[in-house]
Amino acid sequence: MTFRAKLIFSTAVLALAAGTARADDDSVEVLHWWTAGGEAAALNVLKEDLEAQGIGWQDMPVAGGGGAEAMTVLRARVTSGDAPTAVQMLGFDILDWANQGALANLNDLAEQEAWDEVIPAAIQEFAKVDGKWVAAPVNVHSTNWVWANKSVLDAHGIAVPANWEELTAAVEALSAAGVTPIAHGGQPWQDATVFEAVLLSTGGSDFYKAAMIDLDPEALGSETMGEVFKRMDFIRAHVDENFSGRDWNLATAMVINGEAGFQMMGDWAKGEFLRAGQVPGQDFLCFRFPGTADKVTFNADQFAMFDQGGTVSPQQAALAQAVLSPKFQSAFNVVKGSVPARTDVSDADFDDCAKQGMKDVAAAAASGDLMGSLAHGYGAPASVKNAIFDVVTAHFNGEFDSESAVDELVDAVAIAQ
Amino acid sequence: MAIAPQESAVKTGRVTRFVLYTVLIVFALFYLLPLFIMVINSLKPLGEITGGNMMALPQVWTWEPWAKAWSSAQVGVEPTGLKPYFWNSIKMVVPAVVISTMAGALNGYVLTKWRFRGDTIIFGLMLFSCFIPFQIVLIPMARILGLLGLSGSTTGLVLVHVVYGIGFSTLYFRNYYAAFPSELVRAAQIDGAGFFQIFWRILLPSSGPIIVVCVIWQFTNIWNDFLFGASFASGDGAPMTVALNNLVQSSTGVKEYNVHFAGAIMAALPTLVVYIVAGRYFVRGLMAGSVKG
Amino acid sequence: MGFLEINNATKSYGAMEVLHQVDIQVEEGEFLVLVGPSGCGKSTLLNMIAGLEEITSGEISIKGQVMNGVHPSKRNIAMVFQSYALYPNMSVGQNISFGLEMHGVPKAQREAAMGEVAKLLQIEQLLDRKPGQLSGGQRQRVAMGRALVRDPDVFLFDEPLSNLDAKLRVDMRTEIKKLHQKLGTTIVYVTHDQIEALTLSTRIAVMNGGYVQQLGTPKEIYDSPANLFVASFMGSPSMNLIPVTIRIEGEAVYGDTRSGDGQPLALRFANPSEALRAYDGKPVTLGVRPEALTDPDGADRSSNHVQIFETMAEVTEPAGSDTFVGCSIGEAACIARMRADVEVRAGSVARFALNMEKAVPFDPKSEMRIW
Amino acid sequence: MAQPQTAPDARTRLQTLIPKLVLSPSVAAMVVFVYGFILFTVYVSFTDSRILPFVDAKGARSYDLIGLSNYAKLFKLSHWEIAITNLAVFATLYILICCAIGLLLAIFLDQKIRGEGLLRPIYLYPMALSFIVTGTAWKWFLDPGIGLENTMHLWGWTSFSFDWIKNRDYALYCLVIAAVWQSSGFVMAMFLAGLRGIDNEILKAAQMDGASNWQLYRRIIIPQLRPAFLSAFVILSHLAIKSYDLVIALTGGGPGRATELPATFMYSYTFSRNQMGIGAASAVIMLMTVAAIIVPYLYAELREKR
Repeated sequence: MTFRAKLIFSTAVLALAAGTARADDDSVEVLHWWTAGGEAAALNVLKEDLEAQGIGWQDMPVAGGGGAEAMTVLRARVTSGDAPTAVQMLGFDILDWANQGALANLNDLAEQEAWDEVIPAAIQEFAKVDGKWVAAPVNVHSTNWVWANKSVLDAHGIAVPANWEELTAAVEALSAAGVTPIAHGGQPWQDATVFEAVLLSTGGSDFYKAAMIDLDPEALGSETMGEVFKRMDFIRAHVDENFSGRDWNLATAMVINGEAGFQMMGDWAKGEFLRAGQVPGQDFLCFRFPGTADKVTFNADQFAMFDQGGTVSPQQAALAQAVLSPKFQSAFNVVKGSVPARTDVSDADFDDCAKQGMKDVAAAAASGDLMGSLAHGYGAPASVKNAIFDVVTAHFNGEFDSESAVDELVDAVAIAQ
Repeated sequence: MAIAPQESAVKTGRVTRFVLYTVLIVFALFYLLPLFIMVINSLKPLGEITGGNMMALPQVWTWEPWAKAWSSAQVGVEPTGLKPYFWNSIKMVVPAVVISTMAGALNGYVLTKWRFRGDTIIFGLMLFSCFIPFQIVLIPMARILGLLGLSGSTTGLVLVHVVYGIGFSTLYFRNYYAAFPSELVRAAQIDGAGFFQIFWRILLPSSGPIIVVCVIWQFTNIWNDFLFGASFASGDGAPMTVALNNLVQSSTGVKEYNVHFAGAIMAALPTLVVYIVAGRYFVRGLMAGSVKG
Repeated sequence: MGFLEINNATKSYGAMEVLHQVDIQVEEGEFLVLVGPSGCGKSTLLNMIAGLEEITSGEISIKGQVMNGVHPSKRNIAMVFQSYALYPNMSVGQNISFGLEMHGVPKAQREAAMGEVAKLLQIEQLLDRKPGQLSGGQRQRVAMGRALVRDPDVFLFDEPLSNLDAKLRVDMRTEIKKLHQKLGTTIVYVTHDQIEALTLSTRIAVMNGGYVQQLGTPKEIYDSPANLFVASFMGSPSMNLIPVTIRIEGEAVYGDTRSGDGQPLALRFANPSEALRAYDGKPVTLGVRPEALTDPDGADRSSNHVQIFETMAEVTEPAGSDTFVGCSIGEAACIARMRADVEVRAGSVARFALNMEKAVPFDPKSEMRIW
Repeated sequence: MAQPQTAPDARTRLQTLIPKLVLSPSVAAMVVFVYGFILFTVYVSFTDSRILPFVDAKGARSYDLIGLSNYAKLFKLSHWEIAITNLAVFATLYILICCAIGLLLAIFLDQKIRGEGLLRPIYLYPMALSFIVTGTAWKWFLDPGIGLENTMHLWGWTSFSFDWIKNRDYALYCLVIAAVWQSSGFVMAMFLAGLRGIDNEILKAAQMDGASNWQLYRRIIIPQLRPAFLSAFVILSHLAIKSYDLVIALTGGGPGRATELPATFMYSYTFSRNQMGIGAASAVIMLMTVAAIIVPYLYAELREKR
């Protein structure tokens, strides 16, 4: 009897204790998927900044699937009528949620802080919906980078390739020398990251915009697209046999260890090199994918601000303001490997690769060559994006040849729209 | 209902026994392999992992990954380790297991000892509920939790686990109580015991084996749940699995595999302990309950 | 007015009626046995008295109180179950006092009552054991103790001896009988064993197919069964049923048949009733208990209606105290109960004595006794 | 004479009411949280819901009923076809192999094995672990670059090759291996319970009849395990249909989409691709499949037990 009584009692206590912990009003709740050591530490800068203003930070990290898991959680939270204050979000997800009427209007703050002038127009397209600021951009990642092991390249007398032909020559040279030329991780988003770089290199900015952003069936079904898939065949032929399912950082490790020559990956790969104690320019090289020198496909992390009952709460405003403060933009991006979303941040604290990146982004923004990355949700809506992933990945894994890949691509995009 | 092998009627020769033991041991190694990989790699420095053989024993043994995973690994913005989330899981699992087990026991009691028209249909419907894929309940469940004001709370999470745990716990107890002599219930009725007195005083004290099975089952399922935990808990109320996922699944960042493995074992430890400690009762409970039915 | 009255009690499950308008009055101190084959409704009736099953229509009352719808624990009854239904998790002592505890009897009183009962049943040394550690007979005693301690108006027994081995069963039977004589309580006892019924009861209700076939004292039931079912169910070996044809010769009424050898056999009825006379020329089934069919030396000397005939002894079964001899009369295989030392060999002709005073005529169509 | 028929007293009435009262919260929960949600999903599958079902965040109506066109779209998707085919192959192999291994181990363990107490938890423990925990270890083990193949090469067996997980045609079998690893011990426990429940006298009788060990098992013992087989079948098939963590942890659906299963398909369309209507349609098809397997079993089981 006593045992049972204890059982009931402790259950009741636990159930009651469970009921408490809810966000209080003086805090912001932030849903994000930055959980790895470096980036989470970087985010802590933001947290401390807010705490200095007396605003609490309710952390809600949900990692997995490049934010896919977080988006699921977000849906559950919004459905339950308990949306977080701010949510890390990419590209079309922001537009979708804005169209659902779920996001707050930050225009007053944006005006006061003159966001219109300091944020590149291409990014504004995803932070401003119907003339209303709904999200605070944190950073700009460029996805069309190539990372190379300098000593491997030097050993085989290979210079940084400037175009596709030079790249193929370099790759074939490495291949002949028995070195894996390209380190790659066979996950759909990685396949697509390479694909869009190849596409941009092959067809140029206008073709990229037509195919990946406007989803023009003509562009999608063009001969150029056939050529893109042929080039993907070439890359597929020069990755090692175990690429399938590999995490990107393991591929990076192959370059670091000199097992492979190149990796085509966004600027976050830099962190791996730095962590391994390597120095840009000395141990490893970073350069734009051959043929995309003055162009940038970007992926920008933003904090979408969820509507809190019709108004922007002071805490929310403070968060948005802090995100876009030059101090945070610099501090965060130095750690993260990306470049600030603001174009007016000093590059003093950044390394060479990042300095190059900042210049590139600014130049591309000016010339109209700053384009959303399809692989990271800045090209097309999620349904289309994933449909393209399906085709690219299926082709890369040999499910069909490059000609049928073109047809499949046109069909898949049509169905998904 | 002894669990010990019967005075076996099947006689085996020496060669047969050799084959028998060989097969059993080979399978044991197969089952142990993933755990082995996790354990040895959690005790290596990271450098040994990226450079070496996954199956090799550590050259330098280190507890540091364990310490780090427990108390200082970066799970959210703060380097809290898995420690706080471990308690979150406990706070969620204990009430959920107790409530769903009790509810299952009461349901099983009603469905076998207080039968009424349509009880079989109700049981069938409950049983079918075990088979609903959890992904489809996410959105409507979120709505209901919102309406109840329970979203983002551990109470809400407990509710969800109880709701989807009742089907299995009812199944276990119903099958067990079906074999429980109804005359005892009648005797107790004549003795003047009421519905709950009969349950507490007569049935429950004899339900040991099936309680063990049910608790093992519920504990494992609820402890291991990720989907509900991620969707319905608040950030700092998240259960262990969500924290582990945050630790392991960082999308862009450095992967500390030894810490990941240490964290994974930690997350698995309570369920492992439950299985090993209560495992011997498990077969007995299965015998009494679900299999023979 | 009876102590326990069952008036027109009927039980149905859905459209199926399993107990048809049962009417039984039990006086205080009576030992009523409900006997019948399995499925006859006897346990259902007992459960209805206990309140474990609802009464579909009709009424059951105890001490003048209508019990329909009254909770089992409020009827002041106690019940001993076939499986004893001892609570496995409680000690013997707890088992016995559980009912008192449930009725809010203070602890000291409970202990006292328990001690008394334990003494009565000689189970004092078992009080701290668990039921699992007891033998069958001990469990039986504990189950009875649990019933006794309540000091109920009516005891209900549901086949309490059927799980015991043969010897123990006989011992416990005697003990139950003694207990009844000592305490004088009212008992309703269900069994499928007709010997238990005959030995224990003050009255028996023979049941079959949901009907009470006959209600009466053991002697009534045994000597003049109301119908063929009761005749064949009660008694072991069961009553011999001999087809005969009625022939009337003046005052005398004969039942004509043939012995196993084909010799005509005219059995003269001892006290033929008017009803029987109406069967002139018609077939009738004659019921004869094995002990009324015996060897001439063993026949009842007080009877004036013993008929002696010869026929083939087909089989002999020495049973210690008696020897059973199989023979044929008419088409019927019959059993005769002879003295143990009778000299009859299977396969040879033997002499049989039939006491017609104990013969009972039945209508073969309605199966009812012809009075 | 007895008084006229009375109504049941309060206690009796309460006693008949209490069981239903006790059961009712569970029944209510089940009606809302299971069957209500199923109806909800069916309804969503008839709409063009994309990011959220029916309503936007403000509660306004934002969908159209589009009849069966989600189902039409679904069955046009090669992706879905792959997922369904994969499930058929996966479930068949998984259930067969689990039952075979489970039975084998149970029979072996039932031979008065020394150390049974040690072996049994070893066989059982994988069921205690989710693939969130063991996923990485499995991924490593199966990866030819760092896993089994590499280890064999390091140990000198250089011709050894085990690269199924990288191969479109074989990756599915890797899922089967890991899934079997997880549940076959549990199946073993169920069979062992069944074996221990068989009356020993029957076995002795069969031996008197001259049955060999093999015959004993094939003709006498295994047929008596029928209830255990049925329970195993139901539990395994429901695990197979719900398999989600497994795929995500081991292959993420790859290489290409060679290991997509309906559960991953549904999740991806509902939550990642913002095509909730199609996701719901696939969920409905999944539920119907589950029902097709479970309902006849339930019907037979519950009828028998009446």
